[in-house]
Amino acid sequence: MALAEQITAEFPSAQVTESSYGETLVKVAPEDYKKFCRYVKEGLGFSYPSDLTGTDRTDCLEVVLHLFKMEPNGPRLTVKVQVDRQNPKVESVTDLWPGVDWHERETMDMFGIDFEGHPDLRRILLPENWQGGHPLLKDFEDKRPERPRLVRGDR
Amino acid sequence: MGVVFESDAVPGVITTSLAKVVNWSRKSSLWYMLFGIACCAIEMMGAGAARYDLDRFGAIFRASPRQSDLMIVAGTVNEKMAPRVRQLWEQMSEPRYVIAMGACATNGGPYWDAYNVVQGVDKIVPVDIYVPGCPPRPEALMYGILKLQERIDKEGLGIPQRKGK
Amino acid sequence: MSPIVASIIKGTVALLWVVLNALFLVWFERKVAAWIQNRMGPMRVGRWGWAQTIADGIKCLMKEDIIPLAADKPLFVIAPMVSVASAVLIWIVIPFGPGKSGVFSDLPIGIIFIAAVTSLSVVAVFMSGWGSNNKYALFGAMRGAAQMISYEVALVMSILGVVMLAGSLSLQDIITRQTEAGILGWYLFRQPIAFIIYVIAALAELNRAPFDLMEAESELVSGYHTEYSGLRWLLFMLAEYGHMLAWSAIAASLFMGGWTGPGLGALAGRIPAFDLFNYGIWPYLTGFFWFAFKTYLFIFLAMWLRWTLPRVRIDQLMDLGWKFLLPVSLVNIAATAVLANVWGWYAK
Amino acid sequence: MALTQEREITVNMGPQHPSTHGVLRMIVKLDGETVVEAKPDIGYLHRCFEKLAEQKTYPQVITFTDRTDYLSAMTNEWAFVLGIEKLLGIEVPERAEYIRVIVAELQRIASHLIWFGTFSLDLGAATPFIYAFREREVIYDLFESISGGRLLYNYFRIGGLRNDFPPGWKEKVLEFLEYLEKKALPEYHKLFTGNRIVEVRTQGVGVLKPEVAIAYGASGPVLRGSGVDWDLRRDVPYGYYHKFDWQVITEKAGDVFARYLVRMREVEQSIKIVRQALQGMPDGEFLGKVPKVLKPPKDSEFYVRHEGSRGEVGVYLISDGTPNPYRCHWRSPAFVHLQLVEPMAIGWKIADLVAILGSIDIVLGEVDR
Amino acid sequence: MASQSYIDVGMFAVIAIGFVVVSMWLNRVVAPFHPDRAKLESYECGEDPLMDAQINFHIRYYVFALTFFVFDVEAIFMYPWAVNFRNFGSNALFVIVEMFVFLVILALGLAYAWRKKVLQWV
Repeated sequence: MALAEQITAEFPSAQVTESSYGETLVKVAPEDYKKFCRYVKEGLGFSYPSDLTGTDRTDCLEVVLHLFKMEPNGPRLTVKVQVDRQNPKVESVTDLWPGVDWHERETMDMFGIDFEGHPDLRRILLPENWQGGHPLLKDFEDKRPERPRLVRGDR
Repeated sequence: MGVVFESDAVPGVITTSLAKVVNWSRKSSLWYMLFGIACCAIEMMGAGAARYDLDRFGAIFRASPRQSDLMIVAGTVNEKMAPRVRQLWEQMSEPRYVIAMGACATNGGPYWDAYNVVQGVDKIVPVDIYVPGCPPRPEALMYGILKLQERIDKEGLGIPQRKGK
Repeated sequence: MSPIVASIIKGTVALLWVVLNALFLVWFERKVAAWIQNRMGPMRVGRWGWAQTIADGIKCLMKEDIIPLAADKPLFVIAPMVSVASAVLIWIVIPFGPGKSGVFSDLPIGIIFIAAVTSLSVVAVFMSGWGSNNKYALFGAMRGAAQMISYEVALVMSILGVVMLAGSLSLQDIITRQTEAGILGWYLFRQPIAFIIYVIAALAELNRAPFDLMEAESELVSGYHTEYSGLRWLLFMLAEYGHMLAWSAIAASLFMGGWTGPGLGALAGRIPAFDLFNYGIWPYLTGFFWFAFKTYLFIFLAMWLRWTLPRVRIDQLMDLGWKFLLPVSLVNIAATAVLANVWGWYAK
Repeated sequence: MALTQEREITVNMGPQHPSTHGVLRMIVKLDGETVVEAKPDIGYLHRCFEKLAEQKTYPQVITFTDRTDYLSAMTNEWAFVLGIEKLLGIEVPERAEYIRVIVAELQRIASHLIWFGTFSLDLGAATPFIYAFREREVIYDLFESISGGRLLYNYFRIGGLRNDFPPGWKEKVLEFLEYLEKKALPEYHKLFTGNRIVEVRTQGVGVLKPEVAIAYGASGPVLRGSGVDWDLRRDVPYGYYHKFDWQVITEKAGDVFARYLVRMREVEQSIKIVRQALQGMPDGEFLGKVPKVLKPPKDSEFYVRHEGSRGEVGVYLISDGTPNPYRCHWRSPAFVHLQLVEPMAIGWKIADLVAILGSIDIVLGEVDR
Repeated sequence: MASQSYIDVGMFAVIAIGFVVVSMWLNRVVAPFHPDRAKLESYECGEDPLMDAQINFHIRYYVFALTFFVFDVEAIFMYPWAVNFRNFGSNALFVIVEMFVFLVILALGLAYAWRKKVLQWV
């Protein structure tokens, strides 16, 4: 409980819930996100960035950050920030945890979320010249044309 | 074939007996390119290792496509990989053969309806032998290689490597 | 017989010798590798796969030849020629049997000639690497050149000790001098340090593992011959195995008494009829047998090392050559000079 | 011929390159042979796992989890199954938990063995690779007899396992462990570990400092090779690992050799765990009570942390109350570790880059998913 | 006799090169030959080459080559001495000491190159 109280004391606007699996879920506003992350890392000591990814909630996009401390059975913190679906933008946290660099690139690739301040925000998994949009969005459609099958002698 | 055997000046007897020797040498020395893409590559490595030992068939791996005869496409080909597979195939010296190893290389396999996966490598390069399985056992790959050998055995000197030449 | 015809015959024999041995050695290497790795090696082409390399050769002959557009064409084409030429040329001075008839042409400058001709092989590597205009090939070529220059010095210095004891540059002389004192006269025992330096440096010159840096597969794909296909590549392989054979033969000649060894003629004292084996073609056959035996002993050693050891890094290789082998070989020369004067029989 | 004026040369390594372990592409800038810049370029094996998972039911996704990290399929299945079991609150029978530990540890051994083989190839030695495969084939046989698959198994079920051991399997495992411990591992050490060339090639090369490793989110043998005493099997417990007597292996140096040693010593620990698990295994069911259609509660989510062979596998599952996951995200250790290649490799030679890349043990199926 | 040796050397080289030329000609005659743009592109692991491979070498390579040159020439200087080593007779001590001086100079040169870090690979 102490963790949730600490967070609400510092960020009254953050919605803190405890899941039954011992996870502390924190929803923060996009403008508080970076500040909150800095507090979590420097104030609360969540030094281990396990994962950063996104979710398409159909009405908005969500960036999810899973953070842990390097201690046995330590607290589990999940930071969520919901961004506008039309103009998804959020600050990058690569300067806090360098390890989320590629996770942010992947999230950009898959959801089209723009991480402001990211050093090298390019597509990572899909080809650089990919035109089909962001595939993990729920309204994504595969519009590739059919390819003919080649047999021996074809060029 | 080179200039000589493409002309009609050479009698059939010579070309057929020559073809036998040539086919024998080609099928006995299928050097495959060291090129694994996904899960199937592990079974391909297994086929080259001690228990299955592709070297018995004269098949060894070469790292450079210039020196290899056989491309074993072992794994899923996706949109980013497809041009590279094509280029590697282009850079192999003729005659060149392709084995599509596993379900993914044959038709996309479990990933057939994914947005980024090419449904079979035969959309990119012409394939000679398809080996089913996910992943195929090394025995299956060896069977594929034996089938390819049979196929090479039936070839004449003038292999249709491409149209219009 | 006019000298030119004689030369042509000799040259053809040497070429055949190199080609046939290379064919055998490739098969042999695959079998040795298979044996070390619990495999069987080629099995399908002929009994025990004996015709494997022949099939490989015909296939390579029937394979398309590619010269990349970006390549420097003259260099690209000439490189295999230089490589093969150097592999054949070495054999001029290597004795197969006793006397003048046992060697193609016993040049009085034998060892210098060997040093000169083998350096040609690295020229070929450099030409091919630069001519390919491929980055992996270029790295292979640069490594090849650097590697060769690091090891050439140590190699030449190590042979110097042998020359001091033998008093001649001709290999035939060196061999006969060794046998004067029986098996203990072998320079393997009189020049052990030189021998070790020679083995290491020769492996490095041959680009055999652990020094196979210029075709390091895990780093440079195929190194200097990345762009070579089919027959041109095969010619490089031919030259490579030809060089391996030559270096092993030189090792056998310099350190292990070359073609000398007991023949059936040695039994003439006990069985008088065996005196026959001391005349005619027999001494040459015995000589050739021992020569081939000792040579293949070294070849097996090289293969054994190749399939056992990992590869060293290029700067470690250079360090070994310059900072260890070269000083040691200098010390070896000094020690030989002193020992030869203090300890009379040593130089006999 | 045109001579360019640059002295630095930019080289593509991959996607087809003997030492990129699949289809990784490294764009390497070299000054002479010294690495100035090494940028990994991935995505050549992106197979849309996360999108496909949204269209499949939960049990169907297990097939795809096999194929993410195809060298360590069993541990992946476990990670995924663990997540759904948490979401649904399913109890796993005791015997199934034991078998899970056994197959996961055997898988870890197999994965480390193949890593040893490919790593030795990276260093230029061909023979250890063949030896490692020789031993791995035995594990393949063992897995084949319990699941029917050699490489990809689909053996784990939500709430248990597909089937029990076949008769005689236990003895075969014990026999193999005996062989591995008494014959194979000493042989590897004799051939490779004590080799002077291996020592000079790996010691002091590619040092990773512990604080850097943590900041990047490194895990598994890479993290333990840097001296951080951290193993999810012990520290964020799952399964029955707490019942067995084993140690978390760490090495201080943080170089390539340390990562090598950690893996080789972990194999020994895994052997120990499997032995104990085989000994203490109770009789009973191998599959718990599971509803026919799996519908986790709406808007429930869970993030699993699981110690795979390569490090922390994270599975993030969101349910919307239907039989299909709403979102399934796969956090793979190799994806994270690949970011570390550049900081580790700068200033070293190209041969060291290959060794460093080998030492972090990437599997492209897992990196690209 | 000597002329025969020179003929041998020349002839061996001619035969070896001739072998290569003839086999390449045979290859051109019997093997397929269909060059095209994509096939003749430089190989770079399946990618298009990022830049030309023929670049300016690092200056260190030349230093290496020069060092080698010096040492190799010096090694050749020693060969006549080594060949006649057995025939020095009463002068032996003098000649050996003389060569020792030379060896020491060589070793000093090596030590100098070592210290100046010339022997460090790039």
